Amino acid sequence: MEIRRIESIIEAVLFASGDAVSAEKLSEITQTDINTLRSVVTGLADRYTYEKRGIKIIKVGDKYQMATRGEFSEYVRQIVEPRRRNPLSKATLEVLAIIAYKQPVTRVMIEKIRGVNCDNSVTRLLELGLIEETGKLDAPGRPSLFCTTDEFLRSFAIDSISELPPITEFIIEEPVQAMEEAVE
Amino acid sequence: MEIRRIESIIEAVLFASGDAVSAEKLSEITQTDINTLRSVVTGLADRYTYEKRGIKIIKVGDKYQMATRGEFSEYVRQIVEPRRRNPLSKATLEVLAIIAYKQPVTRVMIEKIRGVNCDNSVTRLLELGLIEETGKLDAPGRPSLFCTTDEFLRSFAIDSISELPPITEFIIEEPVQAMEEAVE
Amino acid sequence: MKQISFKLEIFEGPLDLLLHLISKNKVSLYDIPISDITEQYMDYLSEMKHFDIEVSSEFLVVAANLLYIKSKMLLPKYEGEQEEDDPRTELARRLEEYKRFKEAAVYLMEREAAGSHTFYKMREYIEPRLIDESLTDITVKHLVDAMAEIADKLRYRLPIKAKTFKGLVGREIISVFSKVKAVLKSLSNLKKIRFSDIFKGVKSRDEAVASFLAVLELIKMNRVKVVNSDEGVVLKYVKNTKEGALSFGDSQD
Repeated sequence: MEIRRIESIIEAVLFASGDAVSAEKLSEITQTDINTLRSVVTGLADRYTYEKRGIKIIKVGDKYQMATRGEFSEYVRQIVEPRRRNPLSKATLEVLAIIAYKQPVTRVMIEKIRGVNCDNSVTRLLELGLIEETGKLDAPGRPSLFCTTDEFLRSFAIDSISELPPITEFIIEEPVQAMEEAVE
Repeated sequence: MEIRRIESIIEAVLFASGDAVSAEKLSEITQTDINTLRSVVTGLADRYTYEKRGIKIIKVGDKYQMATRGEFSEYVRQIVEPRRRNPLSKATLEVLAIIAYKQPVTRVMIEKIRGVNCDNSVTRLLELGLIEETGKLDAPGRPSLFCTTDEFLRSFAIDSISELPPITEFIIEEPVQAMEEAVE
Repeated sequence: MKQISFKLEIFEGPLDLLLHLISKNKVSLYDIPISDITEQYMDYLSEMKHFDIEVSSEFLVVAANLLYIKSKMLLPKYEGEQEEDDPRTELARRLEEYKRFKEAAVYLMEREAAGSHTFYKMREYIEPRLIDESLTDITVKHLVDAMAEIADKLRYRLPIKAKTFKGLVGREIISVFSKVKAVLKSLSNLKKIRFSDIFKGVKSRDEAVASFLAVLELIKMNRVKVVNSDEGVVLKYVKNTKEGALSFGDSQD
């Protein structure tokens, strides 16, 4: 069989398969001896690369697979709907609530209340500009004190922190106690 | 952007998508005006054809899709599980023809033409994804309106509905002719 | 009579049957010999019954229509009467339309064979981009709910520790610490203080409680000895046994 035709068959088979196809199988389909087959596939793959085509042929063990060239992945990603991410996960929202009601607070205070590490949430809230560092606590290690920002007020459509609805006695009492423990 | 690069992006996107991608979407992704885009895709498709590549680019309505060239189907069948399905019955093909030419249509409209209930055929066509419900007729009972799908265009190798031969071209046999055949 | 054995042909519907009869009789769609065709149509229906095939209402509707057309055509025409439309016209039009779609169905069948040679592939897995939703969907209620949830979680934490009473002094925990320092400072100077003097100059209940807590803390730390004397309850300074600075934290052990 003509080399050109073998190439086309390989192209059709690799495309339709979508998966990796063994050299053996390709050799059987094209009725070409396996060494010739391998050199044809390599030649085809080289041409794709040389021409900077959108697709490439990769070798996976003794199999060949068609794939998009990595260079174009940013374009390819545009065909799928972007995943909408809720900017505030539940954990982050909790951390934000603690900061809003108890500001200024340190990381350790927040962690005492929530019982878990809050670094990611604090980082995310800083990124979103909802909180900011307003100073250092006068305590060993001089931990940062966090407060909510004007952006926070805008996002939650309130004029000032004092407008936050009061939380019930119980809810206040417990976190305060926990915070005090945290300070020690 | 360089034509060559646009071609490669189109190649990557059509390959990864597997499905048909609209000209509009491709124009957006490549940031190319839609007319240029269309001519680039057509040029790319022509080159595939000229070079007798294993893959081709087909037009599905106003969308483009990558597919294997029909010529190589016997090879592709050796690796891909053929989408073998029971052939469509005469009745179902008739219903499909009516929907293709008269879309959007309701069940009642189809039944008027065929003089017989079409529920089974419509259900089968919906199952096969060859037709879809596209809305409701603004009439008592708000009956469903059916149209053909991209899958229909692909399965029947039709570029677009407008390329179907005009229904009036299907010649109604003259009795004289029928008589002559009978003599033979 | 010759015994005719035949397989009853199945038709897609009454129109399909009519087209079959018309083509069998080699007549034009536009000049249907209505009597003959009606007769053959009715024969077929009785054949269906004979073969125990259910005759659907659609076949009966067309049968009624054929009989109606036949009767109309039998009516004599009077001279001078306006030429009426051929009663067969509507039927012919319907048959023609149906016939065209039958042809279109054959065309589609041929196209389908062409389509079956083309293969497609599945979509690759493509990692979607992440886009942040706008913050405008989040309200103060979310904050309050989050806070309530935190309270719920706290309720199930470890039992409340003995030092919970410190909560009584509110946020001013530092004041207990500062009171400890203040009391220790006066004690190191004066060596002894009347218990009541500790509360001199105290401005709030919180401060008083803090002062009291400071005394308790110092007792616990063994830095103060409580003595009953003529002057009332007196706190006596105890020299720090350990060298080094005052360590509030150590006292918790």
